[in-house]
Amino acid sequence: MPNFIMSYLGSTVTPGEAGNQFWALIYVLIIFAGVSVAVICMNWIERKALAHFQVRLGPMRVGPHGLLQPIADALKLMLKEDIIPSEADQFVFWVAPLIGLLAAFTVYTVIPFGPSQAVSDMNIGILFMLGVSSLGVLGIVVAGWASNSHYPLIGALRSSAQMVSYEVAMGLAVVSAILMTSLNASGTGTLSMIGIVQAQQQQGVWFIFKFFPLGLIAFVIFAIAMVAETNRAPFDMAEAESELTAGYHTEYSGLRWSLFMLAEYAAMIAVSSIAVTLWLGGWMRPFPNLLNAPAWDFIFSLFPGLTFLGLAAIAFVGTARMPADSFFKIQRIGLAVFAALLGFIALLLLAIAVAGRFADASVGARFRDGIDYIYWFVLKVAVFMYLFIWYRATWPRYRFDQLMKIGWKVMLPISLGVLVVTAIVGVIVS
Amino acid sequence: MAEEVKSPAPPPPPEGEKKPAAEKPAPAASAAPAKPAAPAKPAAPAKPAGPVPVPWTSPLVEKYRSQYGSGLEAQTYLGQNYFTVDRSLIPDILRLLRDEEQFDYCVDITAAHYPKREKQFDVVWILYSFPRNERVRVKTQIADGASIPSSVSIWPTANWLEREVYDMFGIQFDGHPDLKRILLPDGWKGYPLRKDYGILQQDKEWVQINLGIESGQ
Amino acid sequence: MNDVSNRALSNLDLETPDKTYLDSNELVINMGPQHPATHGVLRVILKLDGEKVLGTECVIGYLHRGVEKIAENRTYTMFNPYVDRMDYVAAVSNGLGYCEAVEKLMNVEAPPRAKYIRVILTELNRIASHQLWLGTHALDIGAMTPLFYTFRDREEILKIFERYCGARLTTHAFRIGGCQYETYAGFEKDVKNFLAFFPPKIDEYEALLTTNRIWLERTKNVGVISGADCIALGVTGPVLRASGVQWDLRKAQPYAAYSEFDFEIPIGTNGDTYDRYLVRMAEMRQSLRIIEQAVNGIPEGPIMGKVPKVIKPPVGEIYHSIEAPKGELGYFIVSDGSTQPYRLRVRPPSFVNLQALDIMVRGLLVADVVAVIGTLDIVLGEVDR
Amino acid sequence: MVPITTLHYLVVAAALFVLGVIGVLTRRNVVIVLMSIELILNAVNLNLVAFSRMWGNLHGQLFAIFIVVDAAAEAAVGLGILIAFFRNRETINVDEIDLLKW
Amino acid sequence: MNPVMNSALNSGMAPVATPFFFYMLAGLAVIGGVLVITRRNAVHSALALIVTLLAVAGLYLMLYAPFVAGVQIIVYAGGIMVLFLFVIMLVNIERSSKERRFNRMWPVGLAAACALLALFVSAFAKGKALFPDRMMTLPESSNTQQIATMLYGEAGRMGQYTFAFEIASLLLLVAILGAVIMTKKKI
Repeated sequence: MPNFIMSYLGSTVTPGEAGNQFWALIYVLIIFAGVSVAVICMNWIERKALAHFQVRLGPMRVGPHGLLQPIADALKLMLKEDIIPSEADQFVFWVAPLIGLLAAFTVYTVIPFGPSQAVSDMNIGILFMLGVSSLGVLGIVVAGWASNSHYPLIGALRSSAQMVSYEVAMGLAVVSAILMTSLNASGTGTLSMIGIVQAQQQQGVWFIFKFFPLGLIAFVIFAIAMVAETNRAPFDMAEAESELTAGYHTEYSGLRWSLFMLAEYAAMIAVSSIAVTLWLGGWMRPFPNLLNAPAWDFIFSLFPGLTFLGLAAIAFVGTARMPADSFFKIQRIGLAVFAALLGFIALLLLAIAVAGRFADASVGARFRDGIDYIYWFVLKVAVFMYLFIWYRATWPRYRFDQLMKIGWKVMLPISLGVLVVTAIVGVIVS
Repeated sequence: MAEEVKSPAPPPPPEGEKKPAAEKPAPAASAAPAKPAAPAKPAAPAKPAGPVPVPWTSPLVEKYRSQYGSGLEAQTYLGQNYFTVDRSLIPDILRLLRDEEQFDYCVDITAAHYPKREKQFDVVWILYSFPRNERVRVKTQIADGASIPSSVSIWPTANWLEREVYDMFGIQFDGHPDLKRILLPDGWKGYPLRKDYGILQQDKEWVQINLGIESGQ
Repeated sequence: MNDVSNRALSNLDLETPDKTYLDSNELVINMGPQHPATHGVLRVILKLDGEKVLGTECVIGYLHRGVEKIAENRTYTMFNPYVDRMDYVAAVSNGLGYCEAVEKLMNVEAPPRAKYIRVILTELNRIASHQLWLGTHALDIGAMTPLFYTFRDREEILKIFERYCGARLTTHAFRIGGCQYETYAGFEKDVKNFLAFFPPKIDEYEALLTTNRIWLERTKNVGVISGADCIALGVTGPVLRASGVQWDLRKAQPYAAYSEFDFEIPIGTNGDTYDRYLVRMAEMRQSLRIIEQAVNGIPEGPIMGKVPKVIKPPVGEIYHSIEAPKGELGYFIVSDGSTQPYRLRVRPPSFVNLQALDIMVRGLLVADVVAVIGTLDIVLGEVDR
Repeated sequence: MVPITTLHYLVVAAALFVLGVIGVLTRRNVVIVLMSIELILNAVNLNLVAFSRMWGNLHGQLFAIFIVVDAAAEAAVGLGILIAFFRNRETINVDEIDLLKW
Repeated sequence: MNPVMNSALNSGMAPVATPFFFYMLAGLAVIGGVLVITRRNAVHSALALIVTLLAVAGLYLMLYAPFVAGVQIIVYAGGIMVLFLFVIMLVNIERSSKERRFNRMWPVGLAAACALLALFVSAFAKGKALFPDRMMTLPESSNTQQIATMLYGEAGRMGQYTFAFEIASLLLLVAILGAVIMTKKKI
């Protein structure tokens, strides 16, 4: 049995591909836990960032600077009464959030955090991703219908129409990115996500910068479509508080409602990680080909450690500035412990980076690379997350018909145009 | 026809003796009140009468007086001109004011209840003319239960204003597109702004039926 | 005359969709009275064809406290605080309207210093009211951030009110005949600080919204109403001015000390939600100009006119109106010589402006109904009295 | 465990096909009838892909894609007719749809 | 397409998981099918149909047709079923769910279906010998790649199905126009 476990460690292929169900299961659990933690952090970051946008402090009461607020929210939601409207359709009402969650999380099986760090490298990666993300619509549609009242019904109709129309634009933008993968020597593109990142590595350019305006336009189309796909920021017609009170999840409460929130945040992270994989060179560190001298490798490998060091420093400054009276004593200790933890992780990462630098071919090097891949990938996704919050703070909401007009009359033609022009330029170049 | 009414006869409750307003000459246009303000009541002791409505003379008034004769008086009180018009003239004089005299903005329609008078209600239109930057009031007196032609066709703003007057006083407006209560619940009985409607009075029955409580107090 | 009057304004007189196609999804939706976007307890019954609004009917009266009945049982001075509770957002201007009406009835003039103080406080209140309008209106359309900016700056004004008369919202700042309190020691300094503090803040709001693509998309050509319709429907205030009618009571029939200040009346061109937004933003700047001139030129002297202890105005009736932030706020007082008004009628701008909602919203979408209610800037305390 | 041969897939496809036919013949609600047709088309697709797997070429799979395209078109038009009809006659059970022109 | 799976299959002994997955997916598909035609409520049968579609997509994956599985999920489950749910909700036909589900002629329908089933069974029984016992090996390069070459042709040469593909797009255009014209209230 042990060799069944260890056998995979050496291989450079994703567990799914290597037919190693055990490691695939471990990867799935890691990703599921990782995404849930990310969702919890995202919840905290969103509330704090939004607050600071709006000249207020955000949650400060639960834990130092509200750090325990997400946990408090999770507990509150679990303890809250889970009301099911009387004439609602019991089964469908129960199944709707699960469909949404299923759709949001199955996309992660295909997302590569590293050349071999993905659950499985399906050769139809992108197709699978598009398919599963379209299932998300069903969850919302059915939820709206099951609540059996006017407002959720309208909310469900609206959000399904919105997601279907932006899915088309999103799909076409993705196709133009895939087209770029086939511009390598062998001329055969690939649908697999890892393949796409490797194509970007071989061509030495992130697809956002390839054929300068085209990659960027396709990226912008995808960025807009992904905001609409997850019902966020300017496109949050479905749960437009001022008209439809809360859209499709009006009748949900307690844990069931939190499943919807979990699904929404997970979908946000999933969609932005796809954008990162397709256009921003997935797990690659910036300028992989230009500055590939070992010295540069070392410098870039220090980044994870330095970021955690920075976070630890901020936390320490936080403890210092905390007011002195007794009420804050516990919070001060808590923050200090948190800062120490961050500092420890920072040192650990720096040690690995240094070890990796000097003992090149050893396991340490591969371990350091793994950390670097994940770090750069998560950093890029974090940038997207910040964008989501930024949109929400500044933009008012689109009206539903304007939203559809943009979806069909603006996004679709442009993404078709980009696809055709990319193809032409691709033929000319190769 | 309508007897000459100098000013709304003060209600019979013990008419307070005239509080001597500040010794300010009525700023009204005409210096000395044309008709001596011989209050029907015994002259107040030494304190001089406060400002009193004086007849308002202007070409506009002359034109209408010639046209409608006795059915119309024009007075001015503290610089604010107003017509007291007979109920029969109501729709056409308002239309005339709007079309010819450009009083295109009906500021307000309201009413007042004088239980002792034979014609209990005073209905008041406050009009304003944008081109002439001038305000005028048109008053008419109608008996309880009498109805009055609606002026919604003249100024659309009258729709809700008349609904409120109906809601508060029970005055019927003929020709109003949708005359029903606006502020009080539809099934409410009684018209609150009438003098005979007590301050604490409530439509107990409605409260019990709809709110399920014994009484609002 | 104008097209509005010949179209009988009966509620829900909808042009019924042609019967050939039975509309499968014609909904009648209740918006309110508990609804986040109706600025209080207003219930709007919307008849929808899919998303398009066919017609609306406003059901009001949930906040009716019978102010006019109470007035008949209170003396003139006792009734003064009630007036603040009507348009609780612009309490100071309600008080100004009422006190000036009674002063006119009693043929008394407030001393110049009181007039100046009144103008300063009313204009500050106008700014505060417009700030609250901007915050809630932007929130209804989806922009969350302006709400916090506007409320943070509104605090400064409320601090001045609190220092002057002890209350932030229902201020009861004026008395019949003048002002109750002399200005506190740092009054001029506070107002001058505010005059310096506020202009960059307005630029912040405008930076956030005026050129914001989605804001333009959501407000341009939404809830259009023509000048003629406004006049016919009795709509006044920023809504009327945004439709191009240059009319402001402070200029047309100056009261208090307005005749001594120079300021412009901002007007819009095509009477849509965006123009009303621009007009109100410009009005805030004009109010700053007025306050500046008033603070610099405030005369010395008494703050209370010669008004007897017990106010018994002579028999008679007068109508006096002022330019409240929402429009023309009028008081029609009939006095029978006693200490209590025989009949006190309040002409509330929000009540009459709300009547125009049906015209402005017809043919728009549900999301626009929310935007139009926001742009009408109605306060239910004043609508229901 | 006997290895899975093409025959297994054919049996499953046949089962789906029969279920679809039952749905079409016995149900009164037009939407359910349309869904049963989708079932039938799925059964056909499964057959095609099974044979394509058996013969080792891709023609079957390609044809399956064409059938999916056709199913999409058919569903769109079918539902279009349903809406038009429902809006007009307020009923969608199959027995009452007996007029060619209304 | 990964080499490991393929080589194991050639030796006729698929990895132990396959029969289990096959029976699970097949069972899911058939149960879903039964639910589709028996549920009283249209949305329930729509959900059941979605389950069937996903099960059949799983079967395609086992038949080494990942592209068809992807298309099936996107077009069928993601597109057509959303259309069905949309129509069911838009037209809110819940009123009719009170009426009888099956029409009066249901015994005849059932009898006809059973006859058809009998026909299938007999055909399979007779034709059992025709099927080669071993699955052929599928070509090496990735499935999507080949489908593309067959559809669009390669290096300038027209593929076998390019012409058919254009006609299919024409068919879709006609369908779109038809649907729009049918459902628009006032053109």
